[in-house]
Amino acid sequence: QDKPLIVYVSPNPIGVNDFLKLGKAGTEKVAAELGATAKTYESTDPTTGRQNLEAAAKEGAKVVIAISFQFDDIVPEVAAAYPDVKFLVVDSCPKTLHPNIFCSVFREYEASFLAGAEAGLTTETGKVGAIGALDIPFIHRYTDAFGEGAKHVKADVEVAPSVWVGGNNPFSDPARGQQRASVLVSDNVDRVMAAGAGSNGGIFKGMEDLPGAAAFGVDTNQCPQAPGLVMDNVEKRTDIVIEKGVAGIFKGDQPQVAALGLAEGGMTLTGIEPGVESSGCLIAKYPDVITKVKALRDDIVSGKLKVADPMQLTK
Amino acid sequence: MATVELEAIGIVKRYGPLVANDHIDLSVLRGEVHAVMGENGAGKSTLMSILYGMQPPDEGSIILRGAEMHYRSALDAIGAGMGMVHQAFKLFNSLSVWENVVYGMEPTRAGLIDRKKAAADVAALAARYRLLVDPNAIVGKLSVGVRQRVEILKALYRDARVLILDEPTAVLTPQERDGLFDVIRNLTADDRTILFVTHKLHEVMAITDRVTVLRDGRVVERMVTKETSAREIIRAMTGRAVNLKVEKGPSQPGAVVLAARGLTVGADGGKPVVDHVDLDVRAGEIVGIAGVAGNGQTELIEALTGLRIPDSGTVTLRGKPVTALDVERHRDAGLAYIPEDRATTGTALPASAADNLAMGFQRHAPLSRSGLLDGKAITAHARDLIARFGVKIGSEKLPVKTLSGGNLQKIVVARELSHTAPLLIAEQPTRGVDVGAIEFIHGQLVAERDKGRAVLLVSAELTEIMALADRILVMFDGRILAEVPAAEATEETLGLLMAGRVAEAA
Amino acid sequence: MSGSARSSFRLPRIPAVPLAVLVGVVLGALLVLVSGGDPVAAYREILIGALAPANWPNTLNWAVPLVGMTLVAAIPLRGGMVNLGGDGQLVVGGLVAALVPLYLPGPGPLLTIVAIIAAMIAAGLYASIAAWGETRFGIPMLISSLLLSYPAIGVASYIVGFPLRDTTTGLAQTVMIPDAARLPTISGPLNVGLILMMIVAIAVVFYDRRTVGGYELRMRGLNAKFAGYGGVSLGPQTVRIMFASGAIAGLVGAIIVLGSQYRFQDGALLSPGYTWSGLMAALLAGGEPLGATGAGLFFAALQTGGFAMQRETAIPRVLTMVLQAIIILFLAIRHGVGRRAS
Amino acid sequence: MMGGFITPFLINSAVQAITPILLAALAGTLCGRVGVFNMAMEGQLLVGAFAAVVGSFYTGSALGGVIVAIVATVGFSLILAYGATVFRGDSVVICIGMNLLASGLTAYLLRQMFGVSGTFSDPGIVGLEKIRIAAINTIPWIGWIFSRQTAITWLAWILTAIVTIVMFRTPLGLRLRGVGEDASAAETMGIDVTRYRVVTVLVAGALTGLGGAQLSLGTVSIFSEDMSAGRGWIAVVAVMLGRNHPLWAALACVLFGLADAFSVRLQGQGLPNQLTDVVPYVVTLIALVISHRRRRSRVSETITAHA
Ligand SMILES: Nc1ncnc2c1ncn2[C@@H]1O[C@H](COP(=O)(O)OP(=O)(O)OP(=O)(O)O)[C@@H](O)[C@H]1O
Ligand SMILES: Nc1ncnc2c1ncn2[C@@H]1O[C@H](COP(=O)(O)OP(=O)(O)OP(=O)(O)O)[C@@H](O)[C@H]1O
Ligand SMILES: [Mg+2]
Ligand SMILES: [Mg+2]
Repeated sequence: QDKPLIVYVSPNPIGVNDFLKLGKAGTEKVAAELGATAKTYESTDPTTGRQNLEAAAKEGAKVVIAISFQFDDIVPEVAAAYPDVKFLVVDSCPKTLHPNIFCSVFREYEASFLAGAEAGLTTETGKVGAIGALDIPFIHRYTDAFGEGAKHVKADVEVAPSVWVGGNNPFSDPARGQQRASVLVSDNVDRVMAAGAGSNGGIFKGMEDLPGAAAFGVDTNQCPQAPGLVMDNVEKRTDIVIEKGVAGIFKGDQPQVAALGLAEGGMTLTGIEPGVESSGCLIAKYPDVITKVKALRDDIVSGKLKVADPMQLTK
Repeated sequence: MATVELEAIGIVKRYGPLVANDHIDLSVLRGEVHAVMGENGAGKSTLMSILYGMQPPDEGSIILRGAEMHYRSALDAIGAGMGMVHQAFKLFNSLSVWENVVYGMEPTRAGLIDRKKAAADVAALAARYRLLVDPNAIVGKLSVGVRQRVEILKALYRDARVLILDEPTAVLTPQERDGLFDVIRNLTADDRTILFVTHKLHEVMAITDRVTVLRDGRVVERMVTKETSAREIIRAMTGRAVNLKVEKGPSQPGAVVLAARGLTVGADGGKPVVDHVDLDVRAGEIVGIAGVAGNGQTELIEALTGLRIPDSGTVTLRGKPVTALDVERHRDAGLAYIPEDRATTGTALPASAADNLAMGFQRHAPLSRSGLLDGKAITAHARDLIARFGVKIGSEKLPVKTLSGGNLQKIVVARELSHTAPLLIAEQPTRGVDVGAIEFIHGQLVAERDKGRAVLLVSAELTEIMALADRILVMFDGRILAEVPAAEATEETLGLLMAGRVAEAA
Repeated sequence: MSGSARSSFRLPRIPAVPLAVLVGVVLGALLVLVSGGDPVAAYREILIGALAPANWPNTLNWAVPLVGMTLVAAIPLRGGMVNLGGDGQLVVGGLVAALVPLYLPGPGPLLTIVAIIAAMIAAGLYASIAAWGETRFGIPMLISSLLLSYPAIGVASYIVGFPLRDTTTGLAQTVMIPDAARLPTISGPLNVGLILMMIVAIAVVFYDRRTVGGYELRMRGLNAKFAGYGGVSLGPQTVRIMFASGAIAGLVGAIIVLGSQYRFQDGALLSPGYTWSGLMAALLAGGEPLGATGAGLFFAALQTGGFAMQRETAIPRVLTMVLQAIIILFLAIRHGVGRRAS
Repeated sequence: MMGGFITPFLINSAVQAITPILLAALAGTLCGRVGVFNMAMEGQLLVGAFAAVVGSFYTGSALGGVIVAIVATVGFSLILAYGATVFRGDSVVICIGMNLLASGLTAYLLRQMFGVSGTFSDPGIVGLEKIRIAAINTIPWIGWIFSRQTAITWLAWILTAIVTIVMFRTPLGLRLRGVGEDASAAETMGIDVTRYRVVTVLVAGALTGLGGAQLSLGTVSIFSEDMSAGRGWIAVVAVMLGRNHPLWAALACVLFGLADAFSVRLQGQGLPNQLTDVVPYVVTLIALVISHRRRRSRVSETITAHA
């Protein structure tokens, strides 16, 4: 009973993307480390999101983790009503930051840029492209940066216009994902950034149609899902971010706003982490490419190379 | 000398507390035409459906050619040599004649239907009983009389030894009816047996050998046709004497209430269904439109009432042009209308009698004021009409789906007559209604005429037209072929006109 | 044969709806048991989550849009028509409600009123397209109303994703509506939308029972041909009724946008599935508005309780969806709910 | 233009994408022909897709998955088969209830059986083999359409032909058509209308089960919540456009599939996907308007049909 409570609130049913799953795992891990109880509340829309935040606050949670943009409007309101509860917003920063609100955001574009570089270095047809779940600025952090990375390493690479899954269920329609992949593949695009969350499985499958084609997964290591079809993954370490953030809040040294990219370990590629050989990713077969990409990573970390944020937010 | 073909012993059928058939005994001889008569709801259709295996009796047995039958479905009855022509035809309109006939008993070759053989078989069968039908015609495009032949062919194709005809003549011209009687004679000559359900006494007298009369689900009388009279049969059916003759004086026509000029409907697909019809109905007269069903009467009425927009021509009601207006405006301009089909058009079966009787009155005081309904007034209105028209119903709150055909028709008639609109269109007002109700409705129509209303009567029933109408228009093939003053009309001339044979009729 | 066999084994007469709920609860419990959960705990959490006084605001807050969408479905259903386009109408209403206060000048409260009225008119007109398609071309409204949702949703999504996007966020959404134009809060999550919806529900019940229009709509539902023959102009009635239905959907969209989300967010109006839940509730009552409202409240409580159950136990809240489906199927099959006069 | 814009790959993937819709539309056509209005295909496809993944995962074979999908969907279709016939329930209500049940139940079982929500993918799910016939691959068009398709796609088109022949050339088909046109007439001819309807609805269930299996095992080896994603509704529209004729319904499916492939192409031309997504639905709406234009004058008939 005396154990502190940490509640993880998702904006959508979890598992729609690996990113939410990873957050849950991080929450559970950090709770175990800190001797706290972890609970997960899944929401479906802003109304239930608010209900969940309030329920968590009412239960006396020490930290409430709200994941993604969908909570930008709600967290400040709830946080004002429960000043003793700390809120950690992951993947976004509300505009109003009360003292009990913390946020951690990612610089996805840095890792996507690296993935693009890998694509540029490995493409056989000289064409790369990206598929996103929805055409929203946030997802351009994956799709646009990918093209930039490819162009950076190989100026004459052709970047196909991005395609979008769309439809009734953009984050979870593998069949549509597959169809979108076929479009790119039919244009001889052989390196595809797959930023389609639950639709990714279909995108990978679509690679089958073009011998030698491969996709890049997101959030976690998706290579085992489709052996031989996934080159590498743009990993978003929500788990690490949550672990660090919650631990920081417990200790009291967490900055209110934290942005995590390659340097902080918030973003990475499966291919540049230890254990590539057993990851099942195709990139393992290109040690020289890995070396070059690692060098690029170091340049970005050191600030020598600057990757632009494609999400052009005013202010 | 004659052998018994079919026997029903002690048939009982209950619908909840209602006993539709109450220990009915029926015996039909081979090769005879046997009439089953009775008022609406007497139990005729119920008995027929039991004999045809469509529903099991609660008690009693059926003996066909000496053997007791236990039908599980109509299929068993068909297999045993029963055939039935239902009052409402049971045909597939989109299919061809031969498809309708062989349906369920198709000749096949290699798993597929042998279309050639099927059509040939049907043609041969039709020729044998002199039933003129084109096996390849689409049923939906055929006239009612021909459709009935298809129904008979269906039964014969299954080698029916006993043929049940439920009100088969309701929609036929006299000539078509005579044609049917010829077919019936051909069939009985071939030792087939006919069970004949009808409300028409003169037909019973003309074609049947014996009559069984039902009342309230029981057999009240068995008669040999030759030894009885129409009057006797009516007395047996109703338990009283009914005046079949309509009492009416000469008409006193006033101003034109309804006028149609050059009315044309359905011109888009080639030949119009209603073809340049001119028509006047004056106050204080009954104009009858005679014609075989399917010659455009239905469409004409739809165009006159606003249910359908005519392709060309004009309609004026009390001098007001209403051609392209909807029913609402027609009714505002002074229309009351008894439709052909009381169950699908004239009433909402699941709705209460009160709601059914309120239709058309709902927008005006006393039933409503400034858009708000007055529940008490609606109830009072319903009770008043139920009492005035003698509708047999427990309460005005009951849904009308429980009413018998005659009583349902009274609901419609009561509502439309109480509209006191200057124009009353009555379409088949007594179809399938028993003699008691017919007498009542006819009396009402004449009374309305005498009050100075203009009445347009459409009926396939020549006796009805001749008894009621002051002027008779004969409709054939979408056109008004002729106008005959009631005094000069005979069944024969009208019949010929209805068949389009103008020259012979003249 | 089988008919008489069934009737002789008929269960003692229990009112249909409680019986259906009981069947749903029992089958749901079995499902929970089979999948290794504790049904008692599940139902306890549902009950507490929905009905404990502390949770009433949540339940009511969920009920406002759900009952609204119930009425959206119920009104046409009363006349034998089906409006499957609630999603599209909801989105049109929500979008208009968000754009009016953002892009029109004027004092806040006035903007709120204008926004609500504009949302209702826009959504009503959008719904009328399907009605017009049916009366003009004979395209079944059942399907055209559904199909018309897709363009509405797509175009709205485009508008807030591109030309009118809040460029300070990465999502497809408009900027926040100014405080002055928001619906006043009553307490907690509840806002004036609750009162608006109560007024609408009462108005619909009154219309159904006491007005000429309600009578004509009911008669049409029982036999459309009869109504047409009796002098009810079916075409204009179809358009009128669909307009009213769509307008209420627009109101629901406006209430959500102006009362709780304060901006139009792509997808946020649709993800709770109010439209289909509302349709279910309306079907449950055969379109009768008072019963439909009751059914809508019941579903709202069930769903709110479902969230609580998912928080407290490991049992997913979709269980409540299964319960709803079982209840409606039981009623449709066993008691002929929705069966139309043939 | 065709060469660059509509490529073989695109046609191939459109054919693949059409398959579940086509099977569902065939199912809807069959049901419509016997007078049962089926709009539960959305839910049936979902049940089929889920059951296929379950079957494939536990039996370790794609065929196992397909069989489980068919059995499960037929079982699920019992609700409609008996509900709308023996119990005389309203088919619209039943179908809406079935769609909700399918959505809720598959999501529930997904979590309880596999402990995941949203999407279930696992190497243990064996997908359907794509059939590669060298002879066909080289023929233009035919090769584009039919190379590297699953057996279910082949079957779907073969079944379209079979359904058409059975419907219009065999005694069975004649009876089915009769049952749908006028049940009481069929009954008087000794046809057990209820049985014909029940069996037809169940056969239709098997077809949608196949469609579901194609959705989850043919295209990808994944199940995700609500993965039918409106395809069942498109099938309902196809049935309506095809006026219960299998070939016309198939044509409507092809139209939709091509419009969809076309819309994906438009995305590549810089149009936002929110707008291109709408294209297939707008095309469908236009097709509905065109197909209904001619019947305009018969006002009273449409009112009757609607009643
Ligand atoms: N399916 C049924 N359920 C309940 N009652 C029925 C049913 N069918 C018939 N009845 C009732 O049984 C009685 C006999 O009906 P039946 O159809 O046999 O009359 P009928 O003699 O054919 O009348 P009509 O002259 O109008 O054709 C009526 O009172 C009718 O209301
Ligand atoms: N399910 C039922 N419940 C109660 N009464 C019924 C039922 N089915 C039929 N009836 C009644 O049975 C009687 C006979 O039905 P039938 O179909 O023969 O109509 P009808 O009155 O004879 O009209 P018509 O002869 O013009 O068709 C009618 O009075 C009808 O109301
Ligand atoms: Mg009868
Ligand atoms: Mg009768």
